[in-house]
Amino acid sequence: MTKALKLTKNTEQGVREFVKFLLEKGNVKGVFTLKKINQKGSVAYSLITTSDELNDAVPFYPLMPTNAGTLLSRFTLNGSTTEPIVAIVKPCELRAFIELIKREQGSLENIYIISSTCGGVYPLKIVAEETIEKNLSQYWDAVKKGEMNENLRPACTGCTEFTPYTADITVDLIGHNNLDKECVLILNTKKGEELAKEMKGEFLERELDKETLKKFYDKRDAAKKKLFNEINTKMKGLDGLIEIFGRCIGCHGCSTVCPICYCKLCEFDSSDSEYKPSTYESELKRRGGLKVPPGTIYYHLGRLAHMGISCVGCGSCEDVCPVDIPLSIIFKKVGESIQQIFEYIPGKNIEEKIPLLTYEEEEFTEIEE
Amino acid sequence: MNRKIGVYICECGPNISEKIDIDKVIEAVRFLNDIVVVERYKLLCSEDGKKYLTEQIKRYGLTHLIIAACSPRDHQLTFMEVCENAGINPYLFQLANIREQCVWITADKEEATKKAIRLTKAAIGRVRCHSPLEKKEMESNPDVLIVGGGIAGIETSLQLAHSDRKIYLVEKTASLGGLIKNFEKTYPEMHPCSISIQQKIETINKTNNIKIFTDSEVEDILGFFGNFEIKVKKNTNEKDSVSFNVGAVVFATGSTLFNPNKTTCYGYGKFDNVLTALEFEKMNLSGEIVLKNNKTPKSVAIIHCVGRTEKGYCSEICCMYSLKFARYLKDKIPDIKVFNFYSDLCIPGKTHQKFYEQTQGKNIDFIRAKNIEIAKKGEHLTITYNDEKSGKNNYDVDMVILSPALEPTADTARLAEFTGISLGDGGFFAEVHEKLGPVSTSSQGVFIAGCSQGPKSIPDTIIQAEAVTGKILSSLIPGKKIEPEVKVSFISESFCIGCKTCLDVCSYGAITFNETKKVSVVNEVICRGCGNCVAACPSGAITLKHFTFNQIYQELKAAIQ
Amino acid sequence: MPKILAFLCNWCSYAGADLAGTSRSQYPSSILPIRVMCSSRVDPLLILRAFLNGADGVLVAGCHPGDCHYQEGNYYTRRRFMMLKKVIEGCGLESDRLRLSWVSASEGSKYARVATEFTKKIKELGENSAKNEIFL
Amino acid sequence: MIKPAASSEKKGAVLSIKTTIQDSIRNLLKKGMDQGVFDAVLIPMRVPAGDSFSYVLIKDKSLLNNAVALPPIMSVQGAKAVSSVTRLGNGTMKIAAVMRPCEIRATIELTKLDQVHVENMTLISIDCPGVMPILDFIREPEKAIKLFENATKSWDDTIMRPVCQICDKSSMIAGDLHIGTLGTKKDAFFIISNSKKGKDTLEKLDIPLNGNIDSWQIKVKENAEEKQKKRKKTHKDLKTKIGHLDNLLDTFSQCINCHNCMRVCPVCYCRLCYFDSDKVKHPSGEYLRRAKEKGSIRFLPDTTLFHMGRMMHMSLSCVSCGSCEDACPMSIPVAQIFSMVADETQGLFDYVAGRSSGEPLPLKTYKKDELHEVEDAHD
Repeated sequence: MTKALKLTKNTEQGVREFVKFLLEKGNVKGVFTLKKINQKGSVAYSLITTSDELNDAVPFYPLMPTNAGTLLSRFTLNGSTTEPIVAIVKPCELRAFIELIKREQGSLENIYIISSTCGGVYPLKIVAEETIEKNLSQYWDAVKKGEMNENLRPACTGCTEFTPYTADITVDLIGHNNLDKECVLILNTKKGEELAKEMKGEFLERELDKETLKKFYDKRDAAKKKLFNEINTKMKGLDGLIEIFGRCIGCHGCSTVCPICYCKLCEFDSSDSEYKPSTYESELKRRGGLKVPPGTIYYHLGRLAHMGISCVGCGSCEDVCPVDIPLSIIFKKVGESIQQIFEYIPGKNIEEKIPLLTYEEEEFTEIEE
Repeated sequence: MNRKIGVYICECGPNISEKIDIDKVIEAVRFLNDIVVVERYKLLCSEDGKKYLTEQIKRYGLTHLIIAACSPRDHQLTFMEVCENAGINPYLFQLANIREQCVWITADKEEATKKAIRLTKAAIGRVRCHSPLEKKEMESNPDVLIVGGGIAGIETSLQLAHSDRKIYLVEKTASLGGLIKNFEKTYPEMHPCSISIQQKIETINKTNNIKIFTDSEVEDILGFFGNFEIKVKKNTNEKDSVSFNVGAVVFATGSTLFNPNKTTCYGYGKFDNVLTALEFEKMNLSGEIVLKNNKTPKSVAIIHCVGRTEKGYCSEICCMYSLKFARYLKDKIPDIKVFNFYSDLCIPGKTHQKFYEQTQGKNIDFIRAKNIEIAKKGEHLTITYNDEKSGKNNYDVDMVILSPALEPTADTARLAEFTGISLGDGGFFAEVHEKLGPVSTSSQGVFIAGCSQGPKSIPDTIIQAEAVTGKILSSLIPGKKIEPEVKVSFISESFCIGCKTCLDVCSYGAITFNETKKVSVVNEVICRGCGNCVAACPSGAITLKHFTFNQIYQELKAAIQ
Repeated sequence: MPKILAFLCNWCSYAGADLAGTSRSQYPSSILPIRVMCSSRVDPLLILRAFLNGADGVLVAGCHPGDCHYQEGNYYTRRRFMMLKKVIEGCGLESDRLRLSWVSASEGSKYARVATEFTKKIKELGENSAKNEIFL
Repeated sequence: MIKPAASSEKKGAVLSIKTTIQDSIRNLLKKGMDQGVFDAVLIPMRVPAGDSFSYVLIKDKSLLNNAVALPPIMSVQGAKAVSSVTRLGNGTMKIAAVMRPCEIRATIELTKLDQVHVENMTLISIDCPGVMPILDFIREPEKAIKLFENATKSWDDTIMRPVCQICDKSSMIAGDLHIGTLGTKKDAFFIISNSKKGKDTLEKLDIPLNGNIDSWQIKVKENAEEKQKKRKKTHKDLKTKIGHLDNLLDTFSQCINCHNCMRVCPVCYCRLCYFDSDKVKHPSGEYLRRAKEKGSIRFLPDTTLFHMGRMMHMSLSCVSCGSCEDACPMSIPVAQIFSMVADETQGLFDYVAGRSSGEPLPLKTYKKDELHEVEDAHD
């Protein structure tokens, strides 16, 4: 059994008060969390340093404006944080951050991580439609009962990694049927215990309910399989790929928002990827015609080859795609198939090496021949 | 730049000319961009051929050269030399292998011709993207650092000093000689050991060009082959440290014994009269073999293979020195009873079998045993074991000698890290190749000799010392500049995102990280040009000279079009 | 005749391919060698580009595991290759058009066999349709 | 460089339509290819799935059958396509590029920044009724095609991108040739030359420039005036809506920093945007310090700085094509805001982005006697 802290407040309020306590007590100097920025339901990640400002914090709001892994990386890219902060992030965001740290793009030092079992987020377009507030009560109702919500990001609908691996504190959400009356913080690490030590509340021994989560997992897993099967029927041969990616406008927004795409300048935007006039000429000789700008399929396959191993399946890519390409399911599916061969879950363990940066002498002997 | 590419197809006598239609190849490439001349010639690698090429290069003012002929493994260097002499940078040349990998593998003349055209076009596509590369030359320091003053270090020092090399010999203990100085005799000839080792130490002390640091440790090794910067500090005085430069480094740090304490079954450290091999050697060297109570032992058990299971390897020499111990015992206490408990006897080589046979005899028993345990029983020690036939058995003896496995010294890992070489099985220094490069390491200019590379006998150690000497004398020649590889990797600062991926995959430690700029930097002298980092870098920030993305891409594109 | 690119490492596989020639082993002329210093130089993106440019097959050949001239390059090659195969497969493309093989300098006959087998396989798969595709 | 049109060169011809105008344009291009006037044509083509159009550089004439000179959407701004083909040089192919006026204007802007090389290119524009938002098309392509067809006939812009609805340059000729569909009889269209190259091209195609294009000019003028009014009104409304900093901040607060707007912008040509570079990546202490000053900062901060910075960088060259708004996942009215700012900044210098390659970029030149209103009064 793990130590836990129970507060008799609804979960969001409880967490808010907990981080307020941390700020006021000076345990942390900043809180990184989602915060409401207007009445239309827009939220943004914010770095908050006073408890007043925390009143607008909505740590578990079902939206992901940007993957927080990217943001925490940006925050700690040029040196770990000088003062302790607590960050409240979703499991896939935490995993993305860990993957980035493995690539020297950030540091966990001095950062306390609070995460939760995650019920998924809505696509961002819901903000433009201004309909999210209407959905909220239904959303939390489903989370409470351990049921799946509809109309989430497809990546979330098919997400089976909804429990954080390396959070200091995990907030019990999925299937926690008292979450509107109580707030349960599971203190996974010494760091987490230390942080909660002086908070007023009931300390108990408690873990996440495995059975509830297993049931939830099964539902998600079935949904995932369904999504994968659907995309598989489309991804047949080069023609199939062209059907899917043919409408790509080459904005590369998917890579801009991808937490794993951390390069300064993407190889596919570099001069190496430009066609010379003579290249066009020789290509035209052969093909008779060529899409301009060229390289759509190469870009997407190449990106898969670059980041598929670390894809956390957050779905940001699909959300920003101006032409609605089902990127998140494609990347999740191919990403997972790569990850499986290396038995690697991105972001699960900070000590675990990225599979492509290491090897075992005896492995994959079957691919030769 | 206006390219003027000349293409020459070698008939290679009848080898190529009879197998393809060379004229068709000429037709196919004649009108490609930048091609100013396409010719055939009977044998381009001949003296006449080379002269011909030189004339052609000058006549047409060629800037790039393509030769379609044999494998680059045959004549690449020949033609690069022609280029150089004719005033073209040798890297603006490409050889299309239309012999070994074309005409010789297909009898169909038409198919072979088609393939030859593709390969020639590929070479042309590639050469268009070539950039001139300049040979680099570096002054090198012929001096050598030798770490470890045991037999391996001593021998290497002497051999190299004999060839007038300046040697820095660093020994961490107070005196030279290593483990051997504790031995009375060496097997199998049973000659007194002290004579030979003492002689060597005396010679070393007398040799002017060997600078000896005893009680000292290497604190840092920076740099690369030909130019290492060494820092050595005195163990006795932290502040007493010296720096000097050498061109090569030899690790001869030897080995130490597996600590039998790690397994409780031998009672080592718990019961009196349980000794390790080294303790026994020392006792024997001091003259008398006695028990703790100063009595002479009547029976002794020598236990082979101590730690073999734990370490996972056979230490090669323990069986032989255990036999030597039996001889010591018999020499000094003729009516003593000696039991040898072993799991496998390792007595290889042309002389060892005889030594074993001569050792066998009255009151020397060899018992193949498993699950050995030692217990105290009054004045005696009881050895319980399982033997092959009768199952559980036991003997009482007065003294037990343990022959433990050899393991690398504590310094090994630290030194490996300084130089970027890896540790192999058992934590010993890893050689670059088990068979083909047994004393070289992955870091050019860093060599290994003796037991630091793995357990071995004195003769094998001497062989390695001699091998290292040869390696150094032939590669690090005074006054001769070293030519580092020019086809090395280069990292673009503006593209590098600082993820250190390249550092992880480089086998040579050739990439370092600039912490201020947060970018990786290739040390061009250490880089061997494999290109692993290029493929690993997601940002496309690394270029391998002469094997750039574009060069390979244009080559393959031309090949399949 | 299909067009198969063969990335050969300089030290083992290129030498093995040369040996196939000097010992006059016969194999289809479909194989178009590209010499690289180490198989680990073969960036998955290079293979992708070759594939999208219409190469009917891509063979990557290097030293046997443990024998890499650069110590461990081929272990990385293997991982990258495995990953690329998954990408190709996952996208519904024919991953059988890619092949990895270890060919030592003394394995001329193995090289000839691999070349022959692979060519046969590629012939079964037919032409790579990427060759004339406009919307790539 | 495209020589500014001498008035004598702005002449037109009236061509008849046998089946459809699209066919007539295709035939004209085919003829050009047959006669070696063009080696290739850069023109939109429907993608195999039918759910979008993309620019295709065509050499094989038969592919022209699938080309569409005026597709309902602008998936990639044409100037980006031209840049992709010619950024590294003119090449040897003579290319006819068929695009919308704003795409050609963006191309002209890029000539001033050396991002395109159009010496061997004939830029052909066409009267533009606007383009539909791309998702409207993707979601129901067949329906969209019908809607667009009707809208083209009636010149009804209600289904188009918001900035298209206020575009007063939808018939502006900035390239070499222009296809006029306004003010024509049912079975005819105009082809108008705007440069020496355009005139020579038509000559080679045996099209004499003796047509009367008055009716087109009148209609274009009418149309532009009407749109201008609408534009001014929209901008005015917008200004009252976002005119205050708070409102501006609120508008951009939705921004999620995906930078799609910048990525699709034809005149944002930098390889690596300043706002993606190391210059905007700060040490953690700096972020904390800023958070402490205000009690809280958005993360990432500086979203408005990005948008305003982009305005500084590109508004003088903004052609109000609307690509940015189309690509914004948060439906921020970026294009409308940018068009408003662009009108003001370009107005300062009497500059119209892409009107003519003869006009230098305003910030690359100066007049000794100008803009005194921004100076402090001289003592």
